[in-house]
Amino acid sequence: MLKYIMIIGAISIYEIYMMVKKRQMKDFNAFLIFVLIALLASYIHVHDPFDASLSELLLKLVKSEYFKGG
Amino acid sequence: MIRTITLTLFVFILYVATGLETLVGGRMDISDAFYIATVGLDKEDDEIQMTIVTKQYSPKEETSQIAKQDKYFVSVGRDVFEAARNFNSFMDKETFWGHVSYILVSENLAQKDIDSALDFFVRDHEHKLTSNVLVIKDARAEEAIKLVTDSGEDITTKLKVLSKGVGALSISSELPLIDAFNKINNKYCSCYIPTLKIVEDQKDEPEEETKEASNTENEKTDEKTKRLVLEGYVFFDQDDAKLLCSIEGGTARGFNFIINKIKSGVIVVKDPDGEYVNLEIIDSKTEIIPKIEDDKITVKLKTKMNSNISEIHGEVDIFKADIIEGLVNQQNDIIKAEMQSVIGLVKEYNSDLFDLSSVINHKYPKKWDKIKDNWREVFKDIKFEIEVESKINRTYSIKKPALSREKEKK
Amino acid sequence: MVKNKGKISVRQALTLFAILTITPTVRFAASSTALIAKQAAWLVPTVTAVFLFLMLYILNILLQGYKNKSFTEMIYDITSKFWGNLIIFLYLVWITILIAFYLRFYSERLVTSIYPNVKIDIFTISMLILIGFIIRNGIVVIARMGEISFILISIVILVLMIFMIPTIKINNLLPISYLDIMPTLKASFSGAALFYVIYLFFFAHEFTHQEEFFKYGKLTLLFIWLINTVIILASIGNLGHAIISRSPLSFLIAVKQVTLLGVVSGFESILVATWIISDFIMILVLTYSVLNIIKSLFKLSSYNSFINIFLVFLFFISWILANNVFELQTLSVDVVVSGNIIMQFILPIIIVVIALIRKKINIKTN
Amino acid sequence: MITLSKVGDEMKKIRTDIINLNKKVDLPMEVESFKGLFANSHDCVFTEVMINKELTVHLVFVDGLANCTNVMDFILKPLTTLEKFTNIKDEKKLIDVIKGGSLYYISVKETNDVNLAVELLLMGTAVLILKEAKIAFLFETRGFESRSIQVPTEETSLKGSKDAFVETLRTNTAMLRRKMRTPDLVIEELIVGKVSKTKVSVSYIDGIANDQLVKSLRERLKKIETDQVLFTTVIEEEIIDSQYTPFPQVEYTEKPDKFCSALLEGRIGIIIDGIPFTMIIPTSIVNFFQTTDDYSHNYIVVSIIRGIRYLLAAVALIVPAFYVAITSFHLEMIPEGLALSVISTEKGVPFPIFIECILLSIAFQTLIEAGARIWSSIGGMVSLVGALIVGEAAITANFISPGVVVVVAAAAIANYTIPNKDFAFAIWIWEIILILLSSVIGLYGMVIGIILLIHHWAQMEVMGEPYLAPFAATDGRNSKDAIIRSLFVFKKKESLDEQSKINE
Repeated sequence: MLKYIMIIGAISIYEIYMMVKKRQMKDFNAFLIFVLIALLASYIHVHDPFDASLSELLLKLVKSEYFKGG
Repeated sequence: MIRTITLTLFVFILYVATGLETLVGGRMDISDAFYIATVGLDKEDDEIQMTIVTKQYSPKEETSQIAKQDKYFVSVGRDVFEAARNFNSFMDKETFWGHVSYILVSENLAQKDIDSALDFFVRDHEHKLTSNVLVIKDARAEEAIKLVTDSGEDITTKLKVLSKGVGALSISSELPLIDAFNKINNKYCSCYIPTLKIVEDQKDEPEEETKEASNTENEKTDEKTKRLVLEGYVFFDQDDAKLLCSIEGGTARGFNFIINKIKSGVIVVKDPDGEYVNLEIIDSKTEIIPKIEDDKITVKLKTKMNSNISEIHGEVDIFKADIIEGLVNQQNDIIKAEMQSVIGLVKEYNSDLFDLSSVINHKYPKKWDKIKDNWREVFKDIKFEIEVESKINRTYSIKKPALSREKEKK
Repeated sequence: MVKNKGKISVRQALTLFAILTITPTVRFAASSTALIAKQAAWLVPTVTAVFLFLMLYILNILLQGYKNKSFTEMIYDITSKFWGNLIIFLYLVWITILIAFYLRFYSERLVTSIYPNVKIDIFTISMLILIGFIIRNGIVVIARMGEISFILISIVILVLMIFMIPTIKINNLLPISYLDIMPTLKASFSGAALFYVIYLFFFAHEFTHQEEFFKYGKLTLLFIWLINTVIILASIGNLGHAIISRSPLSFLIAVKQVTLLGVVSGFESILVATWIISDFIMILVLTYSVLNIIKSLFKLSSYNSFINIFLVFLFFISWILANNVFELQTLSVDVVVSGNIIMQFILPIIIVVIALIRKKINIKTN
Repeated sequence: MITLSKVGDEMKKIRTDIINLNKKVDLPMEVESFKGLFANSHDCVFTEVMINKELTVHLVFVDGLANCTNVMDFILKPLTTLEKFTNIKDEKKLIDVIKGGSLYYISVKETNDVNLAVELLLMGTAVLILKEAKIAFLFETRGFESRSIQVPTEETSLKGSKDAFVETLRTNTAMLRRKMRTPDLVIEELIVGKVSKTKVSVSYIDGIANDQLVKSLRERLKKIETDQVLFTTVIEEEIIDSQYTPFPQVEYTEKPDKFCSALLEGRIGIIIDGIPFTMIIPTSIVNFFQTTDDYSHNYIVVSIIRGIRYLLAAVALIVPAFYVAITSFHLEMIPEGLALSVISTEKGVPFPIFIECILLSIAFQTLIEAGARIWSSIGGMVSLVGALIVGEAAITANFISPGVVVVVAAAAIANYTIPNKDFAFAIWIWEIILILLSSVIGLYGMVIGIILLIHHWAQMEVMGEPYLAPFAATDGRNSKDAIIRSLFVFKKKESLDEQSKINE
């Protein structure tokens, strides 16, 4: 988890620096949202809080036969 | 642009620093690989015994001594994959399965479960799907491999020669792994696999091709002359892939007639004097024609065959219309009998040996849709008709036998 | 050429679309159609092509009505702001899932086909790095790469076909009777899911020569039809529908047993190489359209700062997406196909119908 | 020289000013100025001409650049012998007489600008300085030794024309004019290089070449700030867009016929004075696979050979990497028989295959380099030693396995078939990169390398034209001559009007 946070952090610092340099600070809010989503995704990837993958959820949603096996 | 260079540099530095060994597994240098050419599978109590042989290439002269030491390896495991993996515990090279040409399955293993024996070879990504499957009759695969390898020959080359030679007699054929697997998969037709057997006495065997091939090795071992012969088929049940029966000789040729795998062959008939006339099969084509009338299926096996006169023993000039016709009739009867014996087996085991289901499917797709669920019961009632239409077309350089002139003079 | 800097012609865009369909075609066209339509599977692309042709016509109306506008702009113009946002957000989520799906599937496929002992992340990460590196050059470079890859891939598939023709067994492809009509129609459903051209519309404002869309669209459709038919013919003709429908990598198995003159084999390596290229182009193009959506959805001045973070996000999503390859395969059959149908057919048709009702566009624009 | 010591330091300063800032000097038009500027140059000849006892003029010319006989016969001789001149008492009269055409010479110019005089002096003009009037007459007496037109050395041609460009610009432009007698052939000239002041000519055909392209080229050439133009890359590096690439972006030729046919395709040619190689821009990847001989042979044969060239370039690029990939990662992809022989040859070789490949690949390049640099007197040694090392010895010593030799040698030979050698070198560099990548992760690495290469090509542009044209980004236009050479019969119809349409 720590290494993912470090990677995301490094990328965000670099991108924010580039944003400041190119004077595109109005994108900052949207960028922050994406950073948060990425952090959330990394958290889900590492800790698996739902104990299910996305496809499991989707497949259960459409009542796939994958879960109907013996 | 500068980014390309940076990236390349980055990869290069990473590469030089680490060799990426830890990241990327799976590198196997070609010189570290043990190329398996032939695999033998045996049943050993509850376990599976696997024998592997590499193909003997002609190495540089200096190293030939070393190359001959490692001939075959044997390993045991609960299933095929475990046995395959167990090789790695004692061999100095990594086993490599990508170039297996022949898979020999012993009869007792084939009897138990042929499908699970072959599954490993189909599933793994390394394997070729075109390798050939053979069943060893009345013997162990290891025995067969030992027999050939100990005599200093290469079993893979040997098997290749045998499969080529068998075409001259048409008593067996080659079967690629993927076809075998396809047939096992198909629940409407039973699978057949060519068989290999070990023969001790060579004098009874009339085949010339195999005799020549084996002569050279037999000279070395005087006491008991054993050799490999490729002959006949074994059949498996269409539902559970259990071994049903095995055929050889004429019946095997009859089967080849039905499945159109005749390449050549010998038919011996008699002239009016009772002397032998030898005919060589040139080509043959069998059409399986199903007919449905009032829900009853009749199947007509229509064979068209051509042959040449290759040898005449007697003194009669047989090149007369009526004599030729007599020969043709004899020929027809022989073929008919051979095919009939296969039909007998079909009836006996009630098993679709020659993929009749797909023929019916192609001709009557609608009907097939209805009967496919109880195909076995329908199959029981099918009537078979055999129609052979053969010709004796020509002979070679000499027409009349040498002695026929003498007879004319008298 | 000098004039149109920063823009691609409609023909280039359609070339990209053609490559986009090759990946899923090679992966699952043969097996999914063989499962339903059995030996008649090779007729499925023909049926599919009819649907696709109609769809192409509908999309053409939309594209001609809005010159030099991206799909997001069209949606905003046609629907209200709220609904527009919703639809675009749906597309955003869907395409993101699609990219993650393809990213994961591509790595899994490599691992199952030729790299059994390699850690799967390597393929995912290296692909993402490559994409992050190349996508900055913009659509012009992507389109050019697409054109070259298109030539390469077409040549490879053509050559493989030539090698496979001798081993095709006609028996495996027959019989065809009226019993096959329903299964064929059913199977064409999954084939129609390959119509990715709508995702390319998100950068439609970067197209030139839009009036040629229908003309080149027909050619592309012809190509897709041909590739699909030929791949299914070769796979089923060689191995029979029973094996093909069971194999997760149907075309690979079919290619694997090709030997030339009984000596040269191992053509699957060439196929795998083209896979990687076509997968790469696919992920690249879809990522580009997602970035465009993000740009217009959040009203950004540039999406450049979002490339890296989005790719990192993609990496996690591709891992969250599925636990194993079996889930992925089921997902592909059960969810992705129908999701694609909704996103590629139903939604665009609804949008076009609304546009026609509100007289934003009319049919005779071209 | 007295004048020298007087103005020495000052002159030196002026000289550096001229070089660094391209400044105009502000010197009076008198012989001392020239003497100061050319103080240490012994090839600059200062002659004092005494016309009669009252009247002395100075004649300055550079020995070797100016034709001495012309100077003697047409300037010195009349001045000193003709009565017209010997009778003149003052300089005013002399000017009138010279202006009146008494010194009959084709091009006579009168000036009081030292800068102009110096400039022309260095091009072979003789300068006649009149002391009191501070005026100079410039006589065009250019005439220096130059190489005669010879057979091309680098681009051999079987049926094409056998003349090649030489170092002299004027001879070269004359050759162009001789081949294309149309007023549409424009030959513009610019002077580039602060010190060398080299003439660079830009030629194109008006109406076929893209005007924008010509304009932007002209601007780029004008912007060049350099001291000298003694080498082509000085110009090349200024006019290309992507600097960081091993691939050539300018096509060089020493054959006027190739040059002219390029002009007819709407491209622009650059001739530099003093360099017998001319440049053609813009180029795309196709140009490096074509030779002039293509147009003097049967079109079917040529089309096939061209196709083979592309194939061979691909072989040169990919085959060693592919070999490394399949022998260390994907053993199942090697045909069985080949695998066995590879194993038997690999026995006892200590290195991994990819190191063998790289070593050998570098060795081949070494041979080429050695062959190019070695003195011609011992040139035979390279092939001898090379054959020994790369051939028998390395294999018998178990340094390198024969299989690798076969693969790398095949790639090398395939590489040599690429007509453009710069392109061939670049391909070789990428070959090494691909080998490295595929040694890391096999086929996947190789494909990543290929993707990077395609990307590299895709983002390259020469003067705004895509490098991959006509395979990409041209919408299929102009692609008729890419691989298949069509008949001239078909080509002629479209050539002029179609070309101009395409380039619009």
